Amino acid sequence: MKLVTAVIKPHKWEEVREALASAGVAGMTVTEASGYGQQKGHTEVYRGAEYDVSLVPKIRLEVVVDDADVETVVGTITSAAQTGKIGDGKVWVIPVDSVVRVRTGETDEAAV
Amino acid sequence: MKLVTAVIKPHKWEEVREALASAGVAGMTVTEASGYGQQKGHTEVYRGAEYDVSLVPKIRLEVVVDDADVETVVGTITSAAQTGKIGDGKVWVIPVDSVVRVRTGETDEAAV
Amino acid sequence: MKLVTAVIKPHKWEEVREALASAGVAGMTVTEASGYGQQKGHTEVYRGAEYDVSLVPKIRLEVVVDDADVETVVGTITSAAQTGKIGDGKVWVIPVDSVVRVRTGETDEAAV
Amino acid sequence: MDGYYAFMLVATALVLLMTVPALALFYGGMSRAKSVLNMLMMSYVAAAVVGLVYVLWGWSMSFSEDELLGGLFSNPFTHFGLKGVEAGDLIYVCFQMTFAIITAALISGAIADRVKLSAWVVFLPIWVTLCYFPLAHMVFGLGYLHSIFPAQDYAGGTVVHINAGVAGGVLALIIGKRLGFGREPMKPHNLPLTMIGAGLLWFGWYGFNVGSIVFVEGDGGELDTAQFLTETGVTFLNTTIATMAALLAWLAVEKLLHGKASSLGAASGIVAGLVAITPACGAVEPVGAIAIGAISGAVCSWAVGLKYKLGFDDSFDVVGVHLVGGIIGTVLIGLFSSASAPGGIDGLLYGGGLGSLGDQAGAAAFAIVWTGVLTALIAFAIKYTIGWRIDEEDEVEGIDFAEHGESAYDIATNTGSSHF
Amino acid sequence: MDGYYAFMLVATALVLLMTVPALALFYGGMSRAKSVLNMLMMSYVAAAVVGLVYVLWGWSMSFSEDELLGGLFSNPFTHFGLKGVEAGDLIYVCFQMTFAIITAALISGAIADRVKLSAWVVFLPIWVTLCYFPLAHMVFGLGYLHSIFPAQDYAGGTVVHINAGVAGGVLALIIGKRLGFGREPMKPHNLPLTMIGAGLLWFGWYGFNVGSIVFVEGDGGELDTAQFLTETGVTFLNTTIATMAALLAWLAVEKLLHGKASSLGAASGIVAGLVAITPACGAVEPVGAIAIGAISGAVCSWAVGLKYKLGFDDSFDVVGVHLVGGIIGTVLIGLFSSASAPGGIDGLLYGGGLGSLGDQAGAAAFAIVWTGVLTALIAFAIKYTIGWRIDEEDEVEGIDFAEHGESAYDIATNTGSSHF
Amino acid sequence: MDGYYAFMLVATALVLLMTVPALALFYGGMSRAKSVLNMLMMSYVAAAVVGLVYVLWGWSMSFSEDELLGGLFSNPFTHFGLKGVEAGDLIYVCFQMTFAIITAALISGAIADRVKLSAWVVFLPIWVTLCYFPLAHMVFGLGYLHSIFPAQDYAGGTVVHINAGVAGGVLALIIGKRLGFGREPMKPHNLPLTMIGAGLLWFGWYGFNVGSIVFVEGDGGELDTAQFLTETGVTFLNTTIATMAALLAWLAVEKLLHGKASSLGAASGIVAGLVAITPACGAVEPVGAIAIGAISGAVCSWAVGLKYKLGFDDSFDVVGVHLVGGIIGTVLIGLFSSASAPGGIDGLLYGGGLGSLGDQAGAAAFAIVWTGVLTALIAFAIKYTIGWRIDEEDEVEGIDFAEHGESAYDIATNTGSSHF
Ligand SMILES: Nc1ncnc2c1ncn2[C@@H]1O[C@H](COP(=O)(O)OP(=O)(O)O)[C@@H](O)[C@H]1O
Ligand SMILES: Nc1ncnc2c1ncn2[C@@H]1O[C@H](COP(=O)(O)OP(=O)(O)O)[C@@H](O)[C@H]1O
Ligand SMILES: Nc1ncnc2c1ncn2[C@@H]1O[C@H](COP(=O)(O)OP(=O)(O)O)[C@@H](O)[C@H]1O
Repeated sequence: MKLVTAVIKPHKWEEVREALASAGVAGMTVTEASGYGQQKGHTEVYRGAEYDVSLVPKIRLEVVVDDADVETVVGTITSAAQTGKIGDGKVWVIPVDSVVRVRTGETDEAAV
Repeated sequence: MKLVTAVIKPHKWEEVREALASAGVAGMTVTEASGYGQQKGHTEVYRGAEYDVSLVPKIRLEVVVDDADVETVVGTITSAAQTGKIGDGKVWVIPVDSVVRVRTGETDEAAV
Repeated sequence: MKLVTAVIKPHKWEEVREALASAGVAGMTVTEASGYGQQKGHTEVYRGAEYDVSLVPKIRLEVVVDDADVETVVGTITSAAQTGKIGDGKVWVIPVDSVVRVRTGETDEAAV
Repeated sequence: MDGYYAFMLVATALVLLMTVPALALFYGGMSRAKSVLNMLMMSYVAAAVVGLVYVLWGWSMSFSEDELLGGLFSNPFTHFGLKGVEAGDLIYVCFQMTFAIITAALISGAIADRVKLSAWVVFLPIWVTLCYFPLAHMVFGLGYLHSIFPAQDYAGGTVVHINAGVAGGVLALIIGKRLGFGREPMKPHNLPLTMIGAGLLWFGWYGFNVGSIVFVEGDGGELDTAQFLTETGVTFLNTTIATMAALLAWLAVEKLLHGKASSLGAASGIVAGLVAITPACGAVEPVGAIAIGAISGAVCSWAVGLKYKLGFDDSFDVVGVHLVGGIIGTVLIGLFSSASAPGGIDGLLYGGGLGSLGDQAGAAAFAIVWTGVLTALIAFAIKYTIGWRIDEEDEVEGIDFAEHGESAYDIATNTGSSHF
Repeated sequence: MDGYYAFMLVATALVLLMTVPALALFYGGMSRAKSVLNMLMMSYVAAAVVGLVYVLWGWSMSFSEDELLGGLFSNPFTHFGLKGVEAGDLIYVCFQMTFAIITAALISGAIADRVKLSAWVVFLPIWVTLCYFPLAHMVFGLGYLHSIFPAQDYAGGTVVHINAGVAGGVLALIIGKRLGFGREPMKPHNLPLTMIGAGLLWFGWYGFNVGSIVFVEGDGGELDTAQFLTETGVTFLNTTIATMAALLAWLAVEKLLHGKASSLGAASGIVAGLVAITPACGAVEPVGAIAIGAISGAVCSWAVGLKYKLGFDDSFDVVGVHLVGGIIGTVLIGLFSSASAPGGIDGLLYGGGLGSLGDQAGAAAFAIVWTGVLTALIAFAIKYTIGWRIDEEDEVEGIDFAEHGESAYDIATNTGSSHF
Repeated sequence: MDGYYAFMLVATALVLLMTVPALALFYGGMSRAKSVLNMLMMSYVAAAVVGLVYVLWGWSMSFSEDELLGGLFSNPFTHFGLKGVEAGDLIYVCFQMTFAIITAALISGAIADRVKLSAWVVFLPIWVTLCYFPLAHMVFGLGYLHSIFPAQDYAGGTVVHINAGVAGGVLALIIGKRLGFGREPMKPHNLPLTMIGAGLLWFGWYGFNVGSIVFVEGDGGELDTAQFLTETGVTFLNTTIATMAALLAWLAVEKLLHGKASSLGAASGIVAGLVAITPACGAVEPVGAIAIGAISGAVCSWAVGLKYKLGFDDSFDVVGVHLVGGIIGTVLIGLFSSASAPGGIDGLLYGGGLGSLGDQAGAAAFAIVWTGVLTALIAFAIKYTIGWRIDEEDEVEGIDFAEHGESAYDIATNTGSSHF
């Protein structure tokens, strides 16, 4: 089992979700995140004080997948999230020892 | 060391926290997350426009544990978070190379 | 490749960001999190009802780095985030199989 | 006297503002994020339903000249739909309407997060018909209750606050607790909203209390003008300083009992003070106003903790604030009332003996029993027919989705999908 | 009559409150979190720009005695900068100014999230000059339109609501949709804000409608006092009950069509009712007010869904609520108007024949055409010169950063960096 | 004149609304999420403490007929607890009370996020006694200051704004900066809250300015009525257009200096305009009102940046807005005052010479020195006894927990645990 984590632009979330669903991914966990990187933030001004906001909003997805599906999933996310502009995000893959479905106690392949 | 990540229903958080405490887990990190899976979301209607909200609120826990404790911790979370209904969540385990306690610089077993 | 995850005190974020930038880390992903541990929370009182809030606000960073940089990065974070008081947080390192930069499709070292 | 009339136009709008949006916000901020919209809706819908009922038969039942059953209420059909009411009197109809509205809306705070909108819509017209209009007639319309206990109630201690407080308590008991009550945290989700609500309630309350002037001479001339100036000055001042004293007293008790003075305490103190001074604002001197405010703030601050001990879920303390504060204000008139105040007679502390105290207590007791019994009947009737509560799962997920198909906030990144 | 005058001071402040902050909040809550500040700013800036223009030439163009072009408008220079206006009349200037302000501000709801502040600032003075001041003259100032269609418009069904509704629709068409409209979710980000806005709009509307009294005798004495009492009583009551009926009707239709009654529906119903009763509040009996409110609530509830079918992005339904509601109120006067109401003549249902209906429909049609054509001209002129829209990327990132350099909320932990 | 009296009832409630909740919200939105409740509390508690003190000795010290020390103030015991005040005058007591309240509450904006509630509660009665009541007596009560510099101050440029501005600045200096000031980001956490506050402040300010009418004849008859109509018309209009001009001027300067016109700028501009026109609203013609508003908006927009250069932490710019705006308004009267305005004499630009300018500047300087010195004494006394500041760690964690045991928002999923 692998854990695919992807950080993408928020307005791409819907497309990624649909692409993953088409690719047969039935579940994932999503968190709101902020990204720091080459993509510039912006400047806010409040009564003469300028603030550089270096963080930009991102969506962070986690999908636990069978080893066999890793490439499809990474590929699907990458192409659905791509705009070609700086800040499109990253996808990384981590080995997973085991997975449990809380409801049933099923493990590993049966759990995702 | 292992990292146990659990995605659970929000109203089960308190029970899981207590169960983990009883099991001797002294620390964890919690984030608010949204889950996508078999559990249906709901439909919102605003002035004639219907929105399918496919994401449901979840609590995401991370606990770094000694290898020896993995099973207890996973088991404790699983049984405390279980309602038997769809959407109870997932628990997955990831290998950890090293851990540091920021305050003291202690590492690994001493750090959690 | 490794994934360094750090949980730190919110008001240390700015210092950690600067220290990492000086150490050559160009990107990271940040989420707001709540920590549970030795650091005591506080008690809130609403019309006679007392609530123990056991969670304290934390910032959670994820940085994907080359194997070679792991020690520097962990060290940089640890020293920048340290106040010496309980609750300074944890840093853990996880092995990463692969990374992709969504914009270009570049992988691994080239992607971070 | 067109100045008085101009003031009544504003006062009426102010009392409506107390419900929409002030009370709604006060309660809404105390609810959880997943049920704030339902809480707001209970006030907004109460305004609409009770308002229309008032025009149909509420005014007639409260104030028509045709008394029924020895003065328990008046004939609802005499001025049905306001027929026969003169245009120049419509503002008094509207003013009284807003009192009925806020009384009904106040009840909703006791049964937050768990009640079907349909049950609330059914409850409202029945409750105002059986509990509000009769009490309004008996107290403001000088009906039966006034004839047995000629108590003083300037702006509605019995009719509004005791009435709503009892009804809220009875409903909370019969409808039952929120799931997880006493176990899960149910803390206010947005205290600034509650503070806005408390501020606007205070503002609107000047319409409520000061607008409740009733003229003795009614000559439309010089005497009325004199009364307008002196009486409104007193009620305005008393309303103001009682509220201030209550705010500070609530905070002081909180500090003592829990070590901290909270903003929710300040907001609650404001309301506790306003509630207690409502019946008394025309009957007491400044020192009496401060005393009544301070006592109400202190006692209510302690009383809101009781529900945990008694184990019933009066969610936002309609009993602890409106019933307790209403009784305090109503009964303390018997002590602090002074003949030197425009609407007062001498109470116990001013040498007037126990007479006034007895009348005040009697009227309060009557209101409690009347509304207690009738509200219980209505509540059971609804419980065993259409039912009060939403599904358990809906309650856990949040009543806002379940009943209204909405979520209150979408402040962080937006991740829903849409189709039209 | 200094009571009447006192009321006008309050009424004027109330109508200003309707724009700043009520309307701003009503719209702001419906916008997305990344564009709420821009939405608020459109109202606040409209208040400032239109207010100053009104003092310069707006009052003169609307109400100076020196009519031009057969009564299309008055001479803007006669009272330029209010020269020659008596101090005792300044409150009427201010009162009318607040009407111009809210009309302009209403338009902003149709073009949320996408318009440059500079374009809005250029648009405002041109639009009020070409569309608002002439219509105000022709209707309130009894100019040309009144001479061909002597319609009844108590407080601004044509001048305010139809006017703003048409302008909003035209701008939405010419400026184009928000990026992602109909595909991305664009749900309200903060419904309690919208509910506060709706509540304060209702409160302020009593200034709007009840303050619109015009005296027949104008003798400053007894007859005026009598008129003040009776007429304001009727308009106050009608405003109140029409709004209540509209709220319930909107919810009923929603429940029918979508299965749920929403809080946004309640807020919208309030506005739909207030819009429709605006022209009619002095012309109908209570039953007419309830009917007009209920019809407006029901029809607008359905009409707001049309934009998705017609494929234009009137973001917060200025057409669906203000144009539709404005037409309903204006035209139904032809049916429900009654000579027994202070400002009414008998309409169709009261045996008055089709005359009134024709006048009402004619006036509505005239206003639609007048403003439709002129707004289109202004909109195209701006489109092809300075341009209306912000950059696409700015729109995705959020107009609040792009145009104002701000973000509305920083409620969770603060992670920005700063330098001064 | 009962119309005037009716207006005063409303005006008084409006000025109270300016503090609770308007100013509280205006400041609260600018604070950080972890300290918004404390910010709100400082206003709410100020209302209660100052209000009660006012009834006890404030009114007497400001306005009793028994002057002390050559007119520095009046005897606090003459009307202690309002003894001997006629019921018909109580509304003027309440009206003046609300001025004392808002002046004290204004100060809190300079010392946000770091002050113990207990220190604030101790500071309030001492400060109003030493700084507010004497200045109110010397200016409004025509005491000593008026005898040396007979300046014009219609509604409180010196007494309210300069007074609060100086006190805020002095406290900010003596109490010291917030931890992390100038390094950590301290941006507003909820700008819509600030916008609501600004909108309600504008609304309430009509009570403040227009209610400040003082009758020359005082005959209670025709002459007074005439004055009521003309004077309130002028002050209402001037208040309105100065505010509009200030809003636009603030935005223009912002756009010039920082490239963007912000919503916080609009909110701030509103307040800057209202502050400056406060002393001048009865003394100038429309063109003067627009000029004073525009100058105040522009200068304050620039002045709020100074604190970073001067390195002191006047958190929400009580100096930059109230002191600067108050001085601008007070001194510019010397230029723009016109005998054609109801309360005006000819200023420099109207051929009145330098006399008025000198009086205005003299009065401003006197107020600055008086309050500057006395506030410093009080501040040091508190600093070296009970101390002003909360623990450093509490300040980092957030004063809301530390002082009030609360957190403002719980909008996302609720994860606290509870016991009762
Ligand atoms: N080393 C890293 N570790 C974790 N997340 C990263 C890293 N570098 C970038 N990111 C995430 O990817 C996002 C996009 O990165 P950025 O450098 O802005 O653009 P791009 O990926 O197109 O080169 C960042 O906002 C951040 O969330
Ligand atoms: N493949 C996955 N990877 C990561 N998280 C998942 C995955 N599948 C499900 N989840 C998480 O688990 C939650 C519960 O899953 P769901 O399919 O709804 O019910 P169940 O686990 O009971 O079958 C989801 O809301 C999501 O947060
Ligand atoms: N076993 C753990 N797994 C994951 N996160 C942990 C663990 N223990 C502690 N943490 C995180 O580290 C933070 C600091 O831990 P705490 O025990 O309070 O202090 P310290 O690390 O200084 O001993 C916690 O708030 C939590 O977010």
